[in-house]
Formats: sequence, structure tokens, C-alpha cells
Amino acid sequence: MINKIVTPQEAVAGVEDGMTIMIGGFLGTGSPEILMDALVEKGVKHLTVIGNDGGLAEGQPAGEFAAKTSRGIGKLLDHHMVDHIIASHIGVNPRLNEQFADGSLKYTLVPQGTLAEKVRAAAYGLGGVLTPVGLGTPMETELDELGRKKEVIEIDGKKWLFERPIYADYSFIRASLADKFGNYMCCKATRNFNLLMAGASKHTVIATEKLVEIGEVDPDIWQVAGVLVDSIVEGEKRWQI
Amino acid sequence: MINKIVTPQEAVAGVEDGMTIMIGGFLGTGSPEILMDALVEKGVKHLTVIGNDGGLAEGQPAGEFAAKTSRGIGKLLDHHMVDHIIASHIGVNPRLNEQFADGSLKYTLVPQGTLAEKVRAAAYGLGGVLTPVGLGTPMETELDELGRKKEVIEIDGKKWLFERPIYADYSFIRASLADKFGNYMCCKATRNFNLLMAGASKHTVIATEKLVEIGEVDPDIWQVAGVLVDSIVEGEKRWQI
Amino acid sequence: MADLKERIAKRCAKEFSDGDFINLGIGLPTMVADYIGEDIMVTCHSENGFAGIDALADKTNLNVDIINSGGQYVTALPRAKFFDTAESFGLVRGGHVKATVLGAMEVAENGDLANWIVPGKKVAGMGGAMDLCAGCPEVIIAMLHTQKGQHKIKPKCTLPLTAEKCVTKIITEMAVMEITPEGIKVDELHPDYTKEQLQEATGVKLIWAEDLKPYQED
Amino acid sequence: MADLKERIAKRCAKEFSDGDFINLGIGLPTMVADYIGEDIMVTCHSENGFAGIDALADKTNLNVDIINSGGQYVTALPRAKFFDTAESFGLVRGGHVKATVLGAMEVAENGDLANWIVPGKKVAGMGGAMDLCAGCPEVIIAMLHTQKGQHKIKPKCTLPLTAEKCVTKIITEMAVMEITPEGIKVDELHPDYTKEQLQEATGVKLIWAEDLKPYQED
Repeated sequence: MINKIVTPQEAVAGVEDGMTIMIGGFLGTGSPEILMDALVEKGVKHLTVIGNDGGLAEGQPAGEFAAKTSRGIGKLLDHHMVDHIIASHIGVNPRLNEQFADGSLKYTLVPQGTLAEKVRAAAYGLGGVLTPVGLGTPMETELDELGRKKEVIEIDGKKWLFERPIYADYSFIRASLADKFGNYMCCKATRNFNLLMAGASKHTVIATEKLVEIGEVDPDIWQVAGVLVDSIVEGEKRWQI
Repeated sequence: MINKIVTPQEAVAGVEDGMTIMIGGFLGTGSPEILMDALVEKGVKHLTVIGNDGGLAEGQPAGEFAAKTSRGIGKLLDHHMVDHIIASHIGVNPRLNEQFADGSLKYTLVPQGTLAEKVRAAAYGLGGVLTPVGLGTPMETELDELGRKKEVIEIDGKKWLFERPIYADYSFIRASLADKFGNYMCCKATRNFNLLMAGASKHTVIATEKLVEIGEVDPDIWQVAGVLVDSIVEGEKRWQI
Repeated sequence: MADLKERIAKRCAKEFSDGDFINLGIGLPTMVADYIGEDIMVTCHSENGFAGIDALADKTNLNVDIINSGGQYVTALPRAKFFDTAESFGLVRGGHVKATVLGAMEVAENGDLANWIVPGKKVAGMGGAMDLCAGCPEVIIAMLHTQKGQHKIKPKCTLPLTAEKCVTKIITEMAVMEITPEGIKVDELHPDYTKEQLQEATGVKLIWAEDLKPYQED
Repeated sequence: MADLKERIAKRCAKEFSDGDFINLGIGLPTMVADYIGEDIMVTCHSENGFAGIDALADKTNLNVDIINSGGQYVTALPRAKFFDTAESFGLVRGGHVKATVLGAMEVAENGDLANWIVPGKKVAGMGGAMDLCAGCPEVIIAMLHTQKGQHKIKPKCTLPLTAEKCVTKIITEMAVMEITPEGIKVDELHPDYTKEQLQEATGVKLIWAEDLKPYQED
């Protein structure tokens, strides 16, 4: 019988230099830390990373709850593993602007809701997204993450910006609870991109805080279908502050 | 403070002859029966109905679990309240083909997944759906539910069928559990269109099996946001067989 | 006839391997589930609302909230994931449902499929069939080779299509065939039939696999 | 200055009524929540993941799974609905978030808004701002009327736009203005200022409401 449970090292073993990966989380909250750690350990380079933002650097956010280590995509940035970041917000983690400045990192900005729909369109086999967001702004004229021109499409007298689906080699997702088949759910505000990225990549990997046997909980709790999950890693921790 | 809880009669009071309504359910399972009953009681006519199918007639499905009454949209069909049905499947309830034959009912067929995305696009402010489904079939050449031509759009050398969002005056939804703010969830296979139709119409009405106080259950259980719900009706029953 | 359908269902079941996520249409295709080996974990999609459909329900285990796409009360596997219709067909359109097994009225040489409507007859609607045929990487047609002696495999479909160029394999009581860019290639022939008989029952010129095998039964 | 910002936040709070679902941007707009009447139920959208954001968390009620869009730990109301990013911005794009309150660098006479980027400066990204401005039926700009004596309300924006023709209302320490097809109309003027002072502080010719009212304070 199929066994999806692997170690963090096994989960990232197939990630190669230059690959595109998408990572759940919003300023670190809901990012799969043990998979980030495994990627850092593996030392893969020249990644293209798709995520909401650049995670957090050590000491962020300011105040009594500041993180003692970097979080999420921030870990990959600390180790200069990323060549290109595709995100909606790149102002928080200072590593980003430092690396833009030294020319080692480039960025593509996508409005947050559009990025979500681009990921969903990739997972769900849609041809793209028709959105009013970005019309009349630089989003209309700037090239997309793969250097393609965006089209403005007029339908019944109203204009829409056409944005293409966005695919990756790996989706790295954080779950709060999963079963051994890969069905999973994300608690509270950790859902963000974690419910969308499954199936948008060739390989979908989840790191889960809790793992239960198949059938142990009422299936109504599951938010994403295990059929989309290729690998399950146990041992993701609750963030410590 | 806002109070969304109303009687079934109040919930349908604004439905007028000739309006377009969308109704959750799949062959009756997950349809809001007390709202259907209230519509029948009100006796509104010439409706355009959007749903997966025509519900069930009395005695369907064949076998020991046959329904003792019609279910879901089937109730509206029994009373000749529908002029136009927009659905993916119209072969089960015999009322449908009878009324097509006598000329009192017309239909527009939409592939099931496309219908789901059309409803979602309406609720979520997207310009439409780009799908591979229906290319090379009558879906490509037939006019849509409002008599509009569909476009085939070519993107990066691949063809997609463009389908427009679908809106209504009312969305009638069945919830298994809701709170008094309108947050709700649908158990098991009753989710179908019930999670999609909220917000796709001017008015969103849910009929719920159970109603709890705000904050009574862990919010992770909710599948649809109460901010989309205008009216809540209590007293929906579990289907009796 | 029942024996022949059982033969087809059994042969279809051999198409699947451990971990597959598939959809089985109504009728003959539904029978396929009974023959999938117990040593592999195959998950079946019920397009109305979940992954992990199990057997028909009876009075002892019936939950009125769980039906299949035909409206029958069924049970769900412990690994079931329930979903709404957008998620259900997102899985289909996204190619995550590896295969669908369906019947056909007509299959064309290029993989075009017609199985949803006969002009002038009672209208049933496509339900999820167009989504499944356009979305699943493998579309396997499980059917009796001919209908009342008439060809079902044809140069072109005459009925309205369900989806174009979607069929990947045809499994009948006579043979197992795949759709290739060159035409329909026979991979397995049932020992009850000769090459000539199969060709005669088929409306297009067949290509014979170099390593033509006997029809795999058990 | 703090008093002026408080004045603006208080005035913005009067825009909302029972049952409204709104989004408050970072900075001054966040202060608006403190002044919304306790007799009405207004639900605030936290675009990173839920409807029903409450106060900042402290050590006694902190849940590491609940942050706001600025990354701060916050608490959620009992009526909160958590969601993924597609649902969050589906609510926005679909027009279900009635209003967003945001700051601005520039607002044009026709409602064009620029508040996300200054060419040549550190790049932050638009986050959800473009979605909010394009999606919310009401886009309320809450800002100090001028910046270091420079006009922020202009005939045209010179900075890259966040969204075109999106602003519906501008609330500053001096006035409450709405964007109309004819131009910017002043509905309320604060008694600390004259019409001439407001016009001088504004880069476009103002239209005066026939029933021009004093700025509503408390």
C-alpha cells in the first residue's frame, strides 16, 4: 500500500538548483518550517520562490513577540538560495531589499488576490484569471513572472486583466492536522496559501503539526483532499515565542 | 444589532414572479426544503432556476429509499413555478422532460464543473471562466443562459472556452450547522453548490438544520463566512426516509 | 451478456495501480470497483461531493447526507474527503483524477467521444461527463464492442461530442485498444475472436500491436 | 498631529452602520476601529486570513496561528470566519467588503489612487491594496490633507496607480469630500478652516455641496 510519510530530507531530496517552488505562509505564519530547514540543509540554489511575501527575518516583527530565528521563506533568503521571488509584498523582510540592491535577487509583484487565483487556476486546470485588479496600474503593462505580456480583455463592454496560472515544481505546505492519506486542515489564520497550493505543482509536500490515523477524525474537518498530497512530513512545531 | 433570523415566509417574501434564483443541492441532497416549501406556499411563478439538476420527484430514486415527497427543485417543478432551468443534468426528475415537451419549461445545459465556476466567479467578482471543458462540443456553439455567444479564446497556442459568471436575485442554501451571524457548514455530500452560491445573488438565504450561538463552536469548522449571509432560517430537517 | 460485461469490468480493473484516484461512470464502469485488487489502494471520485466512495448503503449504515452521482445512498471510505462542486471539478479539470471509465455511444478514430445526447431523444444533460472527459489524463471507454451489430468505433462521431480527442483506451469484450496519433491500435485480443472478426466489428482500420497479446483475464 | 489623526479616525468611524463588513488599512485607518459605536456590529476583514479581527493580542490571549496583515499577533471575534487567500480576496473582489479605509500618497480628481510605490524608493509591494481598491464598493481615503505643505489631492496622480477611479470619499482633518462625476465635492468643512484655506490646500477646484455641513465631530 502506498506510504506517503517521509522525513524532511526525503521530502526535499528531489529539489534541484534552479527549480521553482511555492511555499505557504503569510509573514511566516503558516509556513512549513521543517521543510525550510531541510532545504537550507540541502543547500539548493538559484530557486524561484512563489509565496505571499519573504517571510520574516530574525527579530521580526518588532516588539515583545519578535521571532528568535528567521521564519518561512526568510530562511531561504538568509542563505541566498533564491534568485527570483514572486510575491505580493516584499517590504517587511529586510533581506529582500538588500538582495535586490546587490543584484542577487529579482522580484515579480502580483496583487495578493490575483496570486491566490493564479495558484488556484494552476491546481484546478483553468486557463487563467480575469480580474479587474491591476487595470490602469503598472500591473497592466509590466510583464508577468515568466516575462509574458498580459492582455486586457474586453467582455460585454467591461475590461478585465488576464493573468495566467502559475505552476511550480514543488508545493511546500504547512498543515495543522493531517491523516496518513494526506487529507489536511490548517487552523485559524494559517490557511492563507496552504489550502491553494496543493496540486499546483508537480509534487505536493505537507509538513503537519499533528498526524492521525485514517478515519480517526470526522472527515468534515478536512479542508484539502489527500489525493493531492504526494508526501507527508511529521513534526512541524507550533511556533515558539 | 443586526438580526438575520427570519421565518421561511419572511425569507422568500421578496421573491417575485420572473426572478432568477439559485438553489443548492444535488438530486435533492443538500437542498433547503423549508425554503422550497415556502416558495410553493407563496406561489411565485415564471422563475428562472439555477441548480445542478431538477431535484427529485415523489418516489425517486427507485428502491427502498425512495422519497415520499418531491425534493428540492422538484417541488417547484411540481407546481409549474419554473419557466427556465439552468442545470448540468435534467434527466432524472420526469417533471423536467414532461414540461419541456409541453413547452412550459426551457432549459440551458452547463457542464457541472463549469456551472460551479460560473457561480463562484459571480460571488467572487471574476470576469468569467476559461475552461477546456466543452471545446469541440455543442457547448462551444450553443448560446448561454442569457442568449449570449460564447467565445473561444486562444492563449499561448491553447484554446479555452470562455464562460460568463452567473448571477441571481436569490441564493437559497441548505446548511447543516450555522451560527446566528450566518457562518455555516454543510456536512458530508451536502456541500455541493451550497458552499458556492453564497454571495452570487443579491440576497443570500440559508436554511439550517442546527443553529448555535455566536462563538459556541470552534470557528475552524465554518466553511462559508456569515458576512455573505443576509437571512437565516431555522428548522431545516434531516431528510426522512 | 452479463458475463461479457463482467469480463470488461475485470479487464478495466487491471488498469489501476496503488495510489490511483479515479472516477467510474454509471452502469458497467461502476462494476469495475468490485474487481480492483485488495492489495492496492485506489480512491474513487464521486463527483457530487467526495473522494473515497465505497459500497451502496443499506439500512444499517445509511447516512442521508451521502449519495453518489446517481442519487443512490452510498457509504464513504475512512479516508474520504468531502467537497463542494468547484473543488470536485477542480480536481477533475486539474488532471488530478487520473482516469475516468465511461461508456460510449460512439468513439472516433482520433479519440473523439460521444456519449451524452442523441438528438431528438429525451434530454438528460451532460452532468459531469464533459468535465471528466476533458479533464482526466486517461479516458477509458468500457463498452460492448458493437450495439445491435452496428459499429460504435467509427471514423468520425455522428452524434454531438462529449469531448474531442479525449479517449485514451477502449476496453470491450473483444479487445483492448489504445488511441494513437496513427489510429486505433489493438494491444490485446480475446481468444474467442479472430483478428478478422475484430476488424469486422470495428468501423475503422485497426493497427495491430507488434507484440499483440491475449486479452488479460485474471 | 496625533489629535488630527484621531479626528480623522473618529470621523471615518461614522461612515459605518450595523452589519457592515469593512477593511481597515495599516496606520491611521486601523485607529478607526476604536471609534466605531458599540451599538452597531461592524466586522473587520483581515486580508491575511479572517473576517472578525479584534484587538492586538497580549501574553494572556496570544494564539500564534492568528496574525493581522501586518504580521502582528491579534485576537479574533467570536463570530470570526477564517479563510484562505482566495476566499479572502474573493470576498473583496466580489464587492462583499463594503468599504476599505486607506491612506494615500495622491488622489486624483477622478478617484484615481496612488498609495503603493514611489519609483526609486524601497519597494514594498502592493500586498492586498490593489485588490481592495478595485474590489470594495467604497474606497475611503483617510489622510492628512497635505504632506509637508504639498498637495496630495491633485488633477492627476503622478505616481503609479493602485487602482483607477476607485476612491469614493476623502476624509482629512479639514473636510469630508466625495468623488463625483463632476469632480471633488465638499460635504463637510471643519470649523477650524475657511473655504479658502481648504481650496488652497487642495490641488483641484473644489465643488461645494449646496448643503455644506460642519465636520461631524462626536
